[in-house]
Amino acid sequence: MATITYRDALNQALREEMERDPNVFLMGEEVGVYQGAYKVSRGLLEAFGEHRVVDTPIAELSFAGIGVGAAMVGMRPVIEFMTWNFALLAIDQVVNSAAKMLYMSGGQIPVPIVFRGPGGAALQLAAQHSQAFESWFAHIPGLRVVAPATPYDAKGLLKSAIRDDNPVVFLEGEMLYNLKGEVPEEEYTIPLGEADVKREGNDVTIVCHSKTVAVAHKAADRLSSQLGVEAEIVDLRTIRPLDVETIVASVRKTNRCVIVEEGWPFCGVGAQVVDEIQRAAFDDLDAPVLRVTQADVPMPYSKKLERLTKPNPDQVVDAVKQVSYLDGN
Amino acid sequence: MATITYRDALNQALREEMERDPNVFLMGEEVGVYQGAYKVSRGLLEAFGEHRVVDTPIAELSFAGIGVGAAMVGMRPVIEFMTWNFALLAIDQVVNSAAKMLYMSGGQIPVPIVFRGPGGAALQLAAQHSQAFESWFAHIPGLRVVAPATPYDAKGLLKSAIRDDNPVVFLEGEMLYNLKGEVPEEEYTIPLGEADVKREGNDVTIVCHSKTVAVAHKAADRLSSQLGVEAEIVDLRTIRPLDVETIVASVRKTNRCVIVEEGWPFCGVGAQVVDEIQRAAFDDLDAPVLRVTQADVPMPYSKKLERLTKPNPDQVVDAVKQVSYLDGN
Amino acid sequence: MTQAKADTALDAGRAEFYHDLYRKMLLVRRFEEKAGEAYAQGKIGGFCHLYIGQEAVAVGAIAALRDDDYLFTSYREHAHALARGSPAREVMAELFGKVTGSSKGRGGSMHIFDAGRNFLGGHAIVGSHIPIAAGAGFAIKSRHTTQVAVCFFGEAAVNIGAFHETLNMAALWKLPTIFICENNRYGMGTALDRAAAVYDVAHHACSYDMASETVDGMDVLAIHEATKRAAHLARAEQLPTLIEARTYRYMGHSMADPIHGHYRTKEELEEQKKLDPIDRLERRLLDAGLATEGDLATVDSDVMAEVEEALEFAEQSPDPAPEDLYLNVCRD
Amino acid sequence: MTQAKADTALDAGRAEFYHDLYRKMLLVRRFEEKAGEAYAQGKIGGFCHLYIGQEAVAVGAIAALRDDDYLFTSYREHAHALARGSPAREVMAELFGKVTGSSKGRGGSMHIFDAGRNFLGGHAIVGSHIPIAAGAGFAIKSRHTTQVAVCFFGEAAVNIGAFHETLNMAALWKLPTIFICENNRYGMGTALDRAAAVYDVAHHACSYDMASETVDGMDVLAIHEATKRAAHLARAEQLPTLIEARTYRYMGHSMADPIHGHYRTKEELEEQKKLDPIDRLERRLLDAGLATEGDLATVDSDVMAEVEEALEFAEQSPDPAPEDLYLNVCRD
Ligand SMILES: Cc1ncc(C[n+]2csc(CCOP(=O)(O)OP(=O)(O)O)c2C)c(N)n1
Ligand SMILES: Cc1ncc(C[n+]2csc(CCOP(=O)(O)OP(=O)(O)O)c2C)c(N)n1
Ligand SMILES: [Mg+2]
Ligand SMILES: [Mg+2]
Repeated sequence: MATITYRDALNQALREEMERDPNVFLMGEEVGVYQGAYKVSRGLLEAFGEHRVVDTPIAELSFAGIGVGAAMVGMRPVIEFMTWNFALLAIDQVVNSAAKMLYMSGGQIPVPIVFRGPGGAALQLAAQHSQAFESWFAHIPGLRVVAPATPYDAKGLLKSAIRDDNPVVFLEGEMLYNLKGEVPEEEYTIPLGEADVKREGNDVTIVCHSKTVAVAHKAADRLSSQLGVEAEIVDLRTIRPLDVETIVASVRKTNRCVIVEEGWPFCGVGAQVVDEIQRAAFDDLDAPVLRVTQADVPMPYSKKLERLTKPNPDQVVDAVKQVSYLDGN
Repeated sequence: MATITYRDALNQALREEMERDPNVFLMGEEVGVYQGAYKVSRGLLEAFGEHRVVDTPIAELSFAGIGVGAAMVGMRPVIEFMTWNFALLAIDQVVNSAAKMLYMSGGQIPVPIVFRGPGGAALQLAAQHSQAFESWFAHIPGLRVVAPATPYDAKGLLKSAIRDDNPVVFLEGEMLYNLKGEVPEEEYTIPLGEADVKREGNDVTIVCHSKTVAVAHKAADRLSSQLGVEAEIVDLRTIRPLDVETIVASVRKTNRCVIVEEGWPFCGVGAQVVDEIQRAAFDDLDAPVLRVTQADVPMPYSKKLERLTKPNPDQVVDAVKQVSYLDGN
Repeated sequence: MTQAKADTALDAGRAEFYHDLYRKMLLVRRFEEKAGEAYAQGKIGGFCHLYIGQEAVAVGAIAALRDDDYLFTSYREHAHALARGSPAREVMAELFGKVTGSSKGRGGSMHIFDAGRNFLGGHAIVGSHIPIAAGAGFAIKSRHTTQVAVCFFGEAAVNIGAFHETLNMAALWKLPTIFICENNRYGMGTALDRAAAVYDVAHHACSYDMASETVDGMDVLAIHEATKRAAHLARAEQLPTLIEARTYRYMGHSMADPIHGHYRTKEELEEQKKLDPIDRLERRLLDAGLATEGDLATVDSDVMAEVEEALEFAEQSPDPAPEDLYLNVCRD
Repeated sequence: MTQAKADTALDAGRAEFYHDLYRKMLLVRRFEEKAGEAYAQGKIGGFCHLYIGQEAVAVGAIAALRDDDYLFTSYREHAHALARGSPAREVMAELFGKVTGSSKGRGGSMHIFDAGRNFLGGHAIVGSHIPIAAGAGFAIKSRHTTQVAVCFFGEAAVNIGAFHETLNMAALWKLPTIFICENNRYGMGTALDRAAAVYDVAHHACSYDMASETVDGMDVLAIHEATKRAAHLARAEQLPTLIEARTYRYMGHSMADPIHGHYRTKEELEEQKKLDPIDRLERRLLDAGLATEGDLATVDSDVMAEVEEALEFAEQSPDPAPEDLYLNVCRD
């Protein structure tokens, strides 16, 4: 196994899928000459040429639409949004065109497209550049929504996303690109729709995805060493379709659950997870399910304030204590 | 009290607020000469002239942006989206501009704007024209989200929305425009952020809003007459900020809850309501909270299929039976 | 304004071709008339936008294309599907929401798809299919075929951003795509000059250094020729074209709307009907001695029979099965 | 391409005015240099887009406006705030994320607001502020004042739909709005001609029948005159104007980017620096005898002192209080 970054894992996935299938192409702002705003596409222009690694004008709505049209006639576009914040301009094509085409054509026209790019807050990019939209996309039937936390998952899931016949919203973590992890030399894919138990434990379930997997790990380490509480970490990996089975199986075992996510609380992914758990495991729960989320504010620029908005291990530890009745609460 | 339609109640609210404050204007497609695609603005062009009732080109993104800019310098625009389906094109202005301006300007620049129009499915308008987006907007800090169910609420809430200093997403029910109800002759407003107990009962709480309030009423009548179960109906009216207090107080009393909403299930408004209830009233709940939602599919055109997707009283009755352990489940 | 120009003389050697255009325009006219009736009877639901008055555009343009060229349209698309050869019965059954319809009853009037005939919808968000069509143009270019992607849209769609973003990319990347603006002078109740700062739609091409033409949209042969030129440019040089076809709709915006509304006068409508594209070809055929009144009456009764059969088929067809509600949300 | 034209002669009666332009451009230059240093030291975070090379545009244009005219800019806006008169200390404190900053530390480099000076941001979604500015134009028109709304944006924003949608409405409704495209030839790493089918940005005005001008963006007086003309047209006749100012940025797209990248050469950069707007005005002032070397050196030391003071102020200022995190999400 090689140890590579999340960025390079994505790059490998793109490269391998482009080699494998001439219908795959990458399109977006700065993906070519500039080598990608976050360098995910480094070297691809040189390898595949400007007809398969396509620099676009700033026109999110229409290059997303061009992707949809190309997919309708059998190509497999990968549309890069420089960040998902800008994808709001293109959301009509994602939701009204891509997600509905198969259904409203009576099954005639699949749209095998991947919309990908970084989401969530990075460092001090302020309100318009620091948003995590997973719950929005997961709301929409017809889409698949994926948000990997590790290089291994990033590569395996992106390859599956590109091969999937449905539109996939693939949310990368802007702060994860430099994260390193082991990735096998040999080819592999990871099926969409399967959560991954990243750490086993019997005392509490921590549900998380993307960047918050690391938060969960830190909290779990602390819980274990300081309190002897062994947390089970369930990384959703795919948010739609949600792997309810794995989540519920874990909660049935631990009887307690805390959900950590980067998005805002109201109607976030965690709200849906709560809903699933309380319906499927009502009698197994020893405490309400608690959530740790981004603070419910537009992201402030100030570093100090920004830090206060982001889910952190302390909050997770506190929530676990609460569901475990380990403190005064 | 006069009995008027929901449409006319909205029309009165617009007319009164435009008379009251010269900064209020209405802008959107077909609001003027055509008298409104759904005739909500009937007569307003004649009353206020084309500078205050402004027909726009089909350019949702930019007329929403024009509204934001006008609001930034002190006007009080009411932007009509012909339907919220088309508003996806404008969502960048709603989310990235309107919702964040006050915060990111350090409190300097409020954006007193109302974005309004019909949402949800009407009759056989198919996948691209039948969407309910309340959970999306409710996810966003900086917005207020309102969805009235009756003429009385529609008028009182729209007047408050126009006077509010924050951006308000005002979701009307396309199928509610012809609904009649009593509206006082004298002026009144209804504060944003307050749910309304539309029916009192001790046995189960039904949480609903907009079109599903009528569904809840039908279910409650049946539950009462057929099973002697008295449901309390909580109409959210405002979805953000959510009136958690009223919901929880009801559930504390009834110990059971069913949520009905028109949107898709995943990360819907109901998911958040579940989350709030189980956290605040965990020990009061005698059963899991159940949800009745739109079927998780893009809306089919076929009348028969469409009917299957929409939340109906039977489903609510079934869910109430389930949470009341009144059947085999 | 739409004006009749002096008609060019017909070419006697192409009588069959003219007859075909005539038959297709009449099929569309009769189909739409019947659809209007069925809507009034409550047999068709939702929004239903009829094409009466505009027949020359879809029929003339599509006749200039190859079967493997991709077509994309707005929600006013029954005509384009018929012109491309979708059986009237399948289109009608779709309007009835039946499982035998083009989109198996899932799409309805605004979402006709016939993938086997490269008819790729039926899009109801104004302007959304403009980039989508360019995407098919992009695919064509990637695959080095000589196909063309063609996009039909209304003049009101020109005011939406997607039109401009797409024209820029189509011109910049030389995508073999033809943009046909069906300028019927109104977007719902808004006259062109109340929504656009510039009257000439074709004029926008200059901002993108794109070929363009303005053509009399009531003259099926003029549209046909313009589309042929554009298709040639696309196939030979991969260059896009913007065609503005000046046409007119006789009915309301959709079946839910009155025919005149506040936004146009009855007189204007009557004036425009004098330019009727079907009458006009009829006159030319008769004048040139390429058809007799009897020939044309036969065409009419033929297409009427076809439309009646389509109605019958639509009526008799079954609804989609309830258990198939979740079919095709995603592909496994 | 940006080219030096023969400079017009200076008017001796306006020496003070020229000095003011000079001082402002230099203030911007020194401010940006210091901001760059502070960024490198980690004192400024996030994205930070410097304006070095483009000073003539903001300074020349804003000097032609009234204080009650509304200004809207992209994220590359420190200069515009300074040119409008925001104290350097407040702008710098904002970059440092301090509560004494223009936006109380909530906005940062990309979101400077100074409502008291009608400086309305600081918008980071490309093109989003174009309709917003037109909205201020709409409000001005509604209120029958003689103000003007002015929008500054980059040439890459011209490819986004909002630009076109807005220009159409601004022209159609005659909104007193000036659209100033700062064409610095690159949007991040993409050269104009790799993103736009047509090179001349001002050319787009013809699609909307709008007044337009292309102006040498390295000549502060040229920009000033063009803006004056546009402001006059807006005040007198409520007509919008599109101004294309051809300029150049010396630094990378943001502080996170290399100065040259793969997308332009060092030679091109050096060549462009010969057209430096500050040097150019300096030369003209000296040549005309309207300033001595000594005068100009004094200006430089004055603005340096101002920038140093601003830095000091920013450093010393407190962070926003943690308990104020939820302040101003909504207004009660
Ligand atoms: C983005 C969007 N906005 C608004 C609508 C509602 N709408 C449907 S058709 C139409 C008018 C379109 O006019 P035009 O493009 O000229 O086409 P025509 O109907 O005349 O064929 C409008 C406003 C829509 N479907 N999509
Ligand atoms: C809608 C959107 N897409 C992409 C970006 C990322 N981005 C920020 S600046 C920029 C380039 C803009 O170039 P230009 O408009 O020429 O302005 P300049 O930076 O040269 O001043 C890009 C692509 C963005 N902020 N918003
Ligand atoms: Mg039209
Ligand atoms: Mg630029």
